Amino acid sequence: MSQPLGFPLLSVLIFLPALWAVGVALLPRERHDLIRAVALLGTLAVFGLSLWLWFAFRPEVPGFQFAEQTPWVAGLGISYHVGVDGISLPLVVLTTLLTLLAVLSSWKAIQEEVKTYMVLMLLLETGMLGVFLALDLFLFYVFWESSLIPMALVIGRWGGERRIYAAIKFLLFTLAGSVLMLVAAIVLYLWGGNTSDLPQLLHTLPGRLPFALQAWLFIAFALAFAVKVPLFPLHTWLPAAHVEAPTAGSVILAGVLLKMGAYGYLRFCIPLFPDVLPYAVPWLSILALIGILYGALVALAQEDIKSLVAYSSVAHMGFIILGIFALNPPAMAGAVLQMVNHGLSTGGLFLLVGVLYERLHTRQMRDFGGLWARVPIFGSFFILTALSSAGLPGTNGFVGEFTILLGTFQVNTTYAALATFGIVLAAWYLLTAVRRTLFGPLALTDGRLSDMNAREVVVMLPIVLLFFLIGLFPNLFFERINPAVEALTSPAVVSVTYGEVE
Amino acid sequence: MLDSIWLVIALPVAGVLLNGLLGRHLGRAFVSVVGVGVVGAAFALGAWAMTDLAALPEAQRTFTLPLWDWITVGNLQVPLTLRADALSLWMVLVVSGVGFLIHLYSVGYMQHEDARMFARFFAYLNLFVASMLLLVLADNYLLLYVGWELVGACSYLLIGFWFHKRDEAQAPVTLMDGTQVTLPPNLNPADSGKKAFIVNRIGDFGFALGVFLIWSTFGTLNFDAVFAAAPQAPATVLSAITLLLFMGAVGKSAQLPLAVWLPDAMAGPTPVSALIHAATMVTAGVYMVARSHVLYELAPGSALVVALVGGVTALYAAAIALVQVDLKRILAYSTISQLGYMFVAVGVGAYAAGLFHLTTHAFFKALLFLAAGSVMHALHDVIDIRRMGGLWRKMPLTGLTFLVGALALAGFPLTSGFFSKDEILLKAFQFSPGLWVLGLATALLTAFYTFRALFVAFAGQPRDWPLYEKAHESPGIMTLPLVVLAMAALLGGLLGLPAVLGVPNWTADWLAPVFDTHGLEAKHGVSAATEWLLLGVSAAVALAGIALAYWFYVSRVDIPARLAVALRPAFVFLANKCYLDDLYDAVLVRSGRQLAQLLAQGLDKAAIDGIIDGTARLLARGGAWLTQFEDGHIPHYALGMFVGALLLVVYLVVR
Amino acid sequence: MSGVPTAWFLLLGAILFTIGAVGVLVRRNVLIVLMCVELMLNAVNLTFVALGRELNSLTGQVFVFFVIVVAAVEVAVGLAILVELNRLRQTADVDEVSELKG
Amino acid sequence: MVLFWVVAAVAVLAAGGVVLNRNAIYSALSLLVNFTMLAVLYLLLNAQFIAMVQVIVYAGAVVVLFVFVEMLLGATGRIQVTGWLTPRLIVAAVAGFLLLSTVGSVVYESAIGGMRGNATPEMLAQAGQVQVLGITLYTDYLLAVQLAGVLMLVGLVGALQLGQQWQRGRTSQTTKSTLPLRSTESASAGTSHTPVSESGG
Repeated sequence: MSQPLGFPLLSVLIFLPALWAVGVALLPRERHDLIRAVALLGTLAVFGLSLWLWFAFRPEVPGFQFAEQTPWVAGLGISYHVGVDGISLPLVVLTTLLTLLAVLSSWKAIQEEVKTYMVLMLLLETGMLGVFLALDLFLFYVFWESSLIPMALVIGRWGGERRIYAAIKFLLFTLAGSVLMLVAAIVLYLWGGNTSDLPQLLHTLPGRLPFALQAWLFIAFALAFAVKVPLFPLHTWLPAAHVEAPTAGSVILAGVLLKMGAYGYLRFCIPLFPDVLPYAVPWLSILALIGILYGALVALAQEDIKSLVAYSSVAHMGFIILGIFALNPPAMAGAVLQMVNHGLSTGGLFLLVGVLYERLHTRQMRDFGGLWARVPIFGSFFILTALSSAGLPGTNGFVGEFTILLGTFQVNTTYAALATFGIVLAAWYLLTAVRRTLFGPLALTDGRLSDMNAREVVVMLPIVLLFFLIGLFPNLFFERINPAVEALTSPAVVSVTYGEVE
Repeated sequence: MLDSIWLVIALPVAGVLLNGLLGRHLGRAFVSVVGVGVVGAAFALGAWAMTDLAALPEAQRTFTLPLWDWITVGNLQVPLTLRADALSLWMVLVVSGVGFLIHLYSVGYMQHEDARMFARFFAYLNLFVASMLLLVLADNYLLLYVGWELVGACSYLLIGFWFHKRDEAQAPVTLMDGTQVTLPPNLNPADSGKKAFIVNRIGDFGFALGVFLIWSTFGTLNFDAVFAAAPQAPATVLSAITLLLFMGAVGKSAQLPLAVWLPDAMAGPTPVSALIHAATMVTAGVYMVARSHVLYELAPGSALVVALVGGVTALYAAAIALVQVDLKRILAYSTISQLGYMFVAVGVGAYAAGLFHLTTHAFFKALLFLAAGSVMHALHDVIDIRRMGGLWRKMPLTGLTFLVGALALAGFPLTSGFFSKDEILLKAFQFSPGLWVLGLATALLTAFYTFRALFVAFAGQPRDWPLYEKAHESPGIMTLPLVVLAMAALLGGLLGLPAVLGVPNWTADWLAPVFDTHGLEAKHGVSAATEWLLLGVSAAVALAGIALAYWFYVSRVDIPARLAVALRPAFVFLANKCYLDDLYDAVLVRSGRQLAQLLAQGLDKAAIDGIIDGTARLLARGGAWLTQFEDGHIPHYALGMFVGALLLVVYLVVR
Repeated sequence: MSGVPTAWFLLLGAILFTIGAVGVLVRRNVLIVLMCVELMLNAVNLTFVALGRELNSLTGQVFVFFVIVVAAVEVAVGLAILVELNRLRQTADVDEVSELKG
Repeated sequence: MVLFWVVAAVAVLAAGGVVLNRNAIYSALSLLVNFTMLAVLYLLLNAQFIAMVQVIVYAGAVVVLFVFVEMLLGATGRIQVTGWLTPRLIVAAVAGFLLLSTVGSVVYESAIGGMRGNATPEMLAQAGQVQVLGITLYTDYLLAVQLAGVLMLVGLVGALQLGQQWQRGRTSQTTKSTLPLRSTESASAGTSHTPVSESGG
């Protein structure tokens, strides 16, 4: 089932933003509103395309759909190979949606070098979509790296006071990880019979790689992804980057870039190195658990609300990793869904913090307090988003966390119990944030504080609607995710890793 | 009608959407009509459904309505299915009935709020009713958990409704010897809501694990399927499941050791205290245990734990209520105490008795709270009973209804509370006389503190004249629910008259298909004489408590003050709520925050980030150190080249 | 005449090269440094020619030819730089010049 | 044989003289001696053409250039002696010794060899040394010869360019005082001449 539309949908999806970026680059520099409008139109078009992909995707068909393959570096057996399955599909839609919202949210926040900014956002979108759709190791690597640079530039140019520090830290962390990945990719390429094509590798590799080599390759890949996720203790770039990045940057960073790490585990680590899993899973699970509890506790101690949300990301991503490495369908499908959920709820939180920052020019929670009386619309959105993030039933967060924990409970009761305790802590720090921001006596002495305007409401509305859509009808997602996840959790792998599970 | 049972939930949800999104533009009248109307309609639909169900033969009185497949992942399949059986419809009626009256009352009580807050309040209340109805109509544990968490969230939002308020200090008590006993301040609404949610989450932690364990044991979360498979499950697993589920109930129903959140929850508006923190939400734990009775019957150890926790909590809360001066807090501790009773009931296997007490408690406790709210309304939110007195004359209807509620709570003979409490005591006696003594002691204290509050607030002379002058009876929309509830509190006993009277016990009969309790009486039955004796004893205890309160607070007002001096340590201990809050604050909250600070500052910033930034700095410094070799002196470069070339030559030769 | 073993020539070349190299390293007068560079180049030339003879190959001499070209150019440019340095700094001391760094 | 020893000894002594003489003029003269000795050695090695080029280019042109520059500047001798046993000297001496011993050991073991060619002395004698060399240069190494020519041209232009600057500096020296050593000003002064020199070149 390749190209049922007779039209390279995925390639168009991936490269439309880049082409659009070229178009934006040709616009006159000082026509800010025109640039914004054109960029918005571009992201809207890409989002439309991704929705088309969503509905054209056939859940009942296993494997990759809409695959396209043409030789790229033919002499080396590297091809341009893209395809979409139930794991990447939700992430693609998430990416296009969040980019759209990010562009819309930076309408007023970005006033300098608007053109460069929009061009970078569009290029970033191409990179991110490419990561999720690439089926060739080197293609994946190219997109992986190319998504890194625009992000670092966005942080470094439009960020807060310590933006340069944050951007460099972000860049170095990720680069250090991805260099390892490149080396591992080359080794895989050589051992896999001079091919970097993922489906082909999955065919040829089993039984070929000696165990020790598998272990090293796994470590290399896992480190690259662990930096991106980020797993404890490789997470310290995240708060720095999040705090300093402009709002849209934080949204994309938390919403999409972190998912690239988790996606990498699903796409590469698990299928390529099944023999290593029994040894690696406990380590990764424990790191994920530490992330959950540690991230939550550290979030509790933050004064800067963006920092708090950043550490909450560490905790939430811990759930996702835990779910992935429970290696059973509920947990893994829950993890994939939770990636979307986290993108929405944490993205939403960052957007809301951005709303506040644009008005008050502070992120310190001690400067807030009692705001709900002044900005009721903001307050309602904030509470709703915080509760979604805390996993309130009826919203998306609950479904993801529940399935992850239930699946984890199947394989390891202790992990599940500790992670469940993380939910208690999540309630603690999120409600503390709500308490200190919205509740209590009004701390503001300045008289001017306007509620969210129509544009900001439009930005938040799709997110909130998705909270409930996913919360009430998660099967819309699960029916697409399930087949892909079930292919990854073949009983053989699981029983080797966890022993016989009844 | 049963096919449309989903409307019972959908209607309040519609109310939420309407009031929440558009309410502030629609005007008070509209908001009130929608907010109250949807709950009333839900009650009507529930009643209709109940008649439909009653028309069916007993064995078929379980109706399930699958709505849609909610979560389907791998072998996990959770359909969104509603279940209407005798138990859930009973609860639907209690929730929507009492809820309807409280909604009505709120129209008057919240009148002084601005339009936005007014609409928001009704949106929250409707959301709560919808969540609570979902909780009781759930057909599987996950859906039950969903409702369970949602009511917690509503509770959080409603407790913190007046989010801008600060902590309120309580005036210290001056004893006869001139010394003062400081009372802990009343926590502000925002923090109270947060506390309630988090403490509940701790309970839910256990509940969630229980749900996971159920699924991994039985492979399903559906009630019937679980109960059918339960007898084959190992006893230890069942004990674990039931204890974990009970942990959730302990949180939700404010039992020891998680009882600390409910008194603080009184920071919310009074209708909220009446609806959520007295009549309905807090009883969810009792409902859950009753719903899972099959599991608890198979795990007698857990059932015993339930009964013991209930009994101890009942006594603990009643003791604290003795010395409280905040009217709502007295009622809050009384709620905890009565919930303890209910757990004793379900713990000893008297599920119908527990549900019966749940129902009568919903009536009279809602009544008491609403009456207290009426007092607050009249006194401009003054809640300290030491500033009241003589209110009887100013607000007779409120006083009368409060009296009815107090009589029911105290277990005055022939009121609803008398019959339901007696039923529990009887079952407790059958189970173990020790438990019965515990219950009886609690009953004595209950009668005493209830009438202490009544006498201090309504009888005697005013203590605060300016305040007294301002007091007035509440408007009709508030007193009407009071009267209705007072009738229910008086006559609710008719629903479950004791077997010894030879009349049918409607509650037990109606719930029998669910609890499968036919013939249980015969098995454990006590002689009629014993039962009469027990009835007499509990009536005597109630009367004794009331009389004692009258003696202390009407005829010899100096006695309590003297007692406080004589038993000063005990007084201080109880006035400080047994220091449970302080204990948690010191052991959990503060050390948790300190740990968080330590991790954030010490580990995260200093250690981890320090190592990483340190590595970076080391590299930078290394680079800087290396640049000194590039000093611009050509001979140095030449030397370097020469040595390098030489090393290469040596390498090539030696190799 | 051709009885002198190639090894001696090689050894001589090595000695001359070493003297030149040490001179480059220790002398501070740019002029002398340049002369020492010439010494080194010449030592290498000698080696080339000697080995060319040993191996019956003209390549050695061809190489020497090119080395001489390079040496001539080097001297010309080097001395021009020296002159310019002397104009700017009034010195011919290599230790006085340390601008060649980032 | 004797000739070789004598010539070699003189060459080494002259090389030492280049390095050790304090006065650059003497060094240049020592260099001349060294070059001449090498020319003799080339003759010994049956490389007459190279010997001639050695005399013409090195002894003739290069040494003259050195002497000329020394005379032109005249002041290069005034370098303060800061002590002779500098760390640099020690390192250089050790390195030199190492180099020598390494190369010596290689030579001693006759480890140096290679592909033998066909330019036997007999063949050279028959065809003519210079002719063979010329043919080789202009056939096999034609490109290299061309490149060498270009290199020389570039060197010529470069040297000329630098020399021109010197002349302009001389004329402006009356207005511009002596430039301070190692100051930023000197660097900027140096670069400030660049645009002018480009137009001049």
